[in-house]
Amino acid sequence: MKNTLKIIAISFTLLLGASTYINAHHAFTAEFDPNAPINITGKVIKVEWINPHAWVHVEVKEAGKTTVWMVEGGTPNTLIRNGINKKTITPGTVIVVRGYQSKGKLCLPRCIANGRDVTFPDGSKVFMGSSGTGAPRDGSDPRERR
Amino acid sequence: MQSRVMPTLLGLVFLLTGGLVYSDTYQVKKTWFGDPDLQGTWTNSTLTTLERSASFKNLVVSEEQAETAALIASQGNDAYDNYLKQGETPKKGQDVGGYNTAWMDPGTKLLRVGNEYRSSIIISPKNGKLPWDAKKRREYFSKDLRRKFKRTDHPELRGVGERCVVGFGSSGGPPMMNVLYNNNYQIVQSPGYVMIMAEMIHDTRIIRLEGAHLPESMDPWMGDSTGRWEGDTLVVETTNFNWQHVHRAGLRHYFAISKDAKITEIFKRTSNTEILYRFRVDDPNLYKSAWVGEMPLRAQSDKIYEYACHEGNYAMKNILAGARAEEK
Amino acid sequence: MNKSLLILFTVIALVGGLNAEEWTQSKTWFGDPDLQGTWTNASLTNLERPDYYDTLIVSEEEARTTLRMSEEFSESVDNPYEEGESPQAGDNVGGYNVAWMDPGTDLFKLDGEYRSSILTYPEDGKLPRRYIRWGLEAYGMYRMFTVADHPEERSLGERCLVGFGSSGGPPMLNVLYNNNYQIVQSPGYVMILVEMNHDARIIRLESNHNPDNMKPWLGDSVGAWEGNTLVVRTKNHHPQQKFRAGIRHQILVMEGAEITERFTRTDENEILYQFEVDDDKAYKDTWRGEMPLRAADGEIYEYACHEGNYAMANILAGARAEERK
Amino acid sequence: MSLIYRRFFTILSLVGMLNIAASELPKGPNDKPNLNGVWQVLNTANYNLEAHSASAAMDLVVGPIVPVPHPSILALGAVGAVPAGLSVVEGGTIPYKKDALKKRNENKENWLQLDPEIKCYLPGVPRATYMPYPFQIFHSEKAIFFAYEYAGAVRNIYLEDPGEAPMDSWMGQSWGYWDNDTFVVEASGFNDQTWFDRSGNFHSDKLKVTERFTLLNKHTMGYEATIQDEEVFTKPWTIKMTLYKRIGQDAQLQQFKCVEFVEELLYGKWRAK
Repeated sequence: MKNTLKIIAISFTLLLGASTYINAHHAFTAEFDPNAPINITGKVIKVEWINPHAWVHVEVKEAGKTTVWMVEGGTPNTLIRNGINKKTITPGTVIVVRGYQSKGKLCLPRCIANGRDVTFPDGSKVFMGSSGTGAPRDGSDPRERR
Repeated sequence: MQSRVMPTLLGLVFLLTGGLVYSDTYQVKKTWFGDPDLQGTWTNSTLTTLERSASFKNLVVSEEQAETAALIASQGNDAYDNYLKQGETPKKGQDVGGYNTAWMDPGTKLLRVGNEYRSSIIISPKNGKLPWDAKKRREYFSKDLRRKFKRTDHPELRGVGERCVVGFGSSGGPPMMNVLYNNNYQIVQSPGYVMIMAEMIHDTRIIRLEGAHLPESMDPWMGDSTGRWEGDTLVVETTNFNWQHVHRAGLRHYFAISKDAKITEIFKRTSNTEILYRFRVDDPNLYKSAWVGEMPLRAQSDKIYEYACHEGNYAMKNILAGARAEEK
Repeated sequence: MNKSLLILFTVIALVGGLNAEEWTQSKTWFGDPDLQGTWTNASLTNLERPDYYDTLIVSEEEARTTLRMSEEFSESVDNPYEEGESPQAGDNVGGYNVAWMDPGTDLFKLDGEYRSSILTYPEDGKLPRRYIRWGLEAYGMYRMFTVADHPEERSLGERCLVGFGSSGGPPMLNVLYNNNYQIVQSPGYVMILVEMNHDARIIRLESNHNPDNMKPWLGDSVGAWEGNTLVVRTKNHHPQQKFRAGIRHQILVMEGAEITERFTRTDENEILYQFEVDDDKAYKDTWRGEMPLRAADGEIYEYACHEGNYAMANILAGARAEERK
Repeated sequence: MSLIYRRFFTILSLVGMLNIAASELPKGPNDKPNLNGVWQVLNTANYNLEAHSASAAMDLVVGPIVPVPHPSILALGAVGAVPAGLSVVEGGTIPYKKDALKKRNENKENWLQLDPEIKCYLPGVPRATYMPYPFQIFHSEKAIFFAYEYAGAVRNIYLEDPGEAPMDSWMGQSWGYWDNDTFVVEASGFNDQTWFDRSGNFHSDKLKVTERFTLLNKHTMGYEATIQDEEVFTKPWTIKMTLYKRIGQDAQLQQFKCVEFVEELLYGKWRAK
């Protein structure tokens, strides 16, 4: 009995540790459907800069039909520290969102997706923040100390 | 009849001078902070009713008349108490009546102000009757939501006493009126306040001295009272009445106070064992003119006991359930 | 490039070193040692030592492997798709771009030396787990991330009750982002604000614990000064706060655990944060760790989690939708 | 005594009685009055900033005679009733614009659906001050920090003006300075989600609040908040009340993280059957 529990515990901690994609606040796997990928381009109509996750509302016109998507991002606090504020993303800017739709595909009031990769049409990142080394600044690296 | 609205200033003078009947030798004691001392336990139980009954022609009656009235009253009590002979059961179809008189304490004698026996609490209008304005009264009551229901349809239609919200018959006032029993009050004073507790239903009137009235949007069940001292006399002014407390029905009196009424009361200590209590009701919504009443509050050694009414109010449920049963 | 980097580091080490002796502990207006300010514990060092390190102290060279791995990881997370490529069905849905994250850019250093784990004892840098207890708890932990029957079964971070992982502690550990704390002191109190879920740990000085039946979130903390070191003892942990998992650490803290934390200011921009956990039910031995809290530039921003928690509703509604399929 | 003369005396006695000379106030950092402590109001402002009679419940529906409690809170009985209270608003009522007043009354009608307090959302400013829960002030020379028992709300009062808030938030961004012995706080950067009380009084995200904390004596503090929002009100308006300091065993903030208490309310309908 003893080692079965041991195996469970070890395997469990490994499983958890390995699944790097678990977003910290909540498991995106629980909210979004891996079999419903999306790749949409549209105009930003509003950004809800709220915790625990920011939501970018994007109006997408496809074949005459307009749907509005709510795209989930991360905590705005990290972006504030990188100089982003509520005026940075002005309504009307066109962005490309690649990610997955939520499991409950109700689209009431709006369709929901995670913003796995949010870029401008030219491919550059909408949400910049990394200090060039691909890792975002946080004041811990003495070389960056302003 | 007097002019329709007696100017308040005159009214006030009338209120104050009335005290001349009393000898001026009594020196009012002071509380520890210097206000005239009205404190103690008081009762206003008396045979005299608010309005003068037909058997009396004028306000002041002789001693003999007072004694006969007391005799008639006690005989009436006995008759009421023993309307059934030993072993006899009540007949059907009769008025169900109440309960034995031992439960009651309506008072044994007519009230005396100074050395005058009085046939009514009302002293103005002169005829000792309420100066109703029938047209205004009908108009005011027609706007009352409760008129279009049978009195057993909803709890809110019962009298305030039956609902255990405040004492029936304006026992707690204002104006404070004698009723069938528990006519007991306690007055306690502290800097800036005079508190009058009416036994029924443990209602405390906290009179703020030199206070401002509550805003119009607030209408406590017994109105909002502010007071001030005129010499040794406490003058209390009450407004902001609650529209649901308009009917003031007792067994021996009925009057009404609309929500816009203004009532001025005065409390004047006339001896160690007596306070002269006088009130004036200005209520143009219901009456042709102001009316004034006067009665003594007599010291009584007895304590005030708890009157927890709502907690044991089986009657309310029985009344409503009874009505529902009858409708089936 | 290597040589100049080396010189640069020695200079910093020296300066850092000198700095340590000269610096004298400042006091608050009422005489307590002053720990006040805004701090961060963001760093790439995790609670437990990764397998590719075998010593607590690692060379600058070895430290750079973690840095490189973190960069590669960020790169891949930030650019999951080629130009114009769309996401494929069946892939892991993943999270979001790296800009939202702020895990730290380097292993932290203490006394000028890189550390491979926060844990200092046991020496192997691994938690001394009692596997039976962990096995028993594993099922509850597993359900937290896979089942969506009831809100109360989800993790505390998802329920917005306390910050995920052990961000609020005790012990306070670094997580994926918002690793920020503010300390304010007043006579008889030390208050530590944890950015994630704006939890204010109010540590009562020279006071005794509340009764045992009161088990608040983040436990009941009392503190005392030993010289210039603040020693904080916490017990009466909330029964639902047993399991604290983030990507970078997973720990169990049973209700009866006794946790001692020590805050010692080492210089103007750094507090040495040490902790010791005694939890016989879940661990064979006590475990101790230490890490620096560095002065963070910028303020603590509001993290109003519950007020915008669409995710919880989506998770539950999603599960119901799938059941109907 | 002439009226003016008498009034002069009452003011003097009032000031004298309530506000011992500034020099005798307990001293905090930089010789300023010491705001440290656990504070709480003793009024009914959180029910309704304006004067209100006692009533059967916060959410009333039409009854046969008089309004009766909403069916879903009827079982609370007297526990759900509302105590009476005088207005804390200077001038009595809040100067709403016409359509804003209509919205406030609609809010009041639908209290159960709309009041953020029911969902345990952060209370915002100045409501956090007069919630029926205490809050603790940490007054140090480096920061002045408010920790509220209700929902673990917090406010860090910056000691210099940080400029416009980067994002709107529930508790807003505040910075403060001393005006002689009164600590003045300028708060802005609010979203439009919070209410001022349980009676639907609301604001837009243009809200600006100026608060004044004046220590009167060891155990009481005067609190004033001037509210400005051109979108909703015709002019700025001010509320005033007294904060009482808790002492002895009462002076310990407990925890009231009410998020877990509303999970059934907010997420219950999505539980697995």
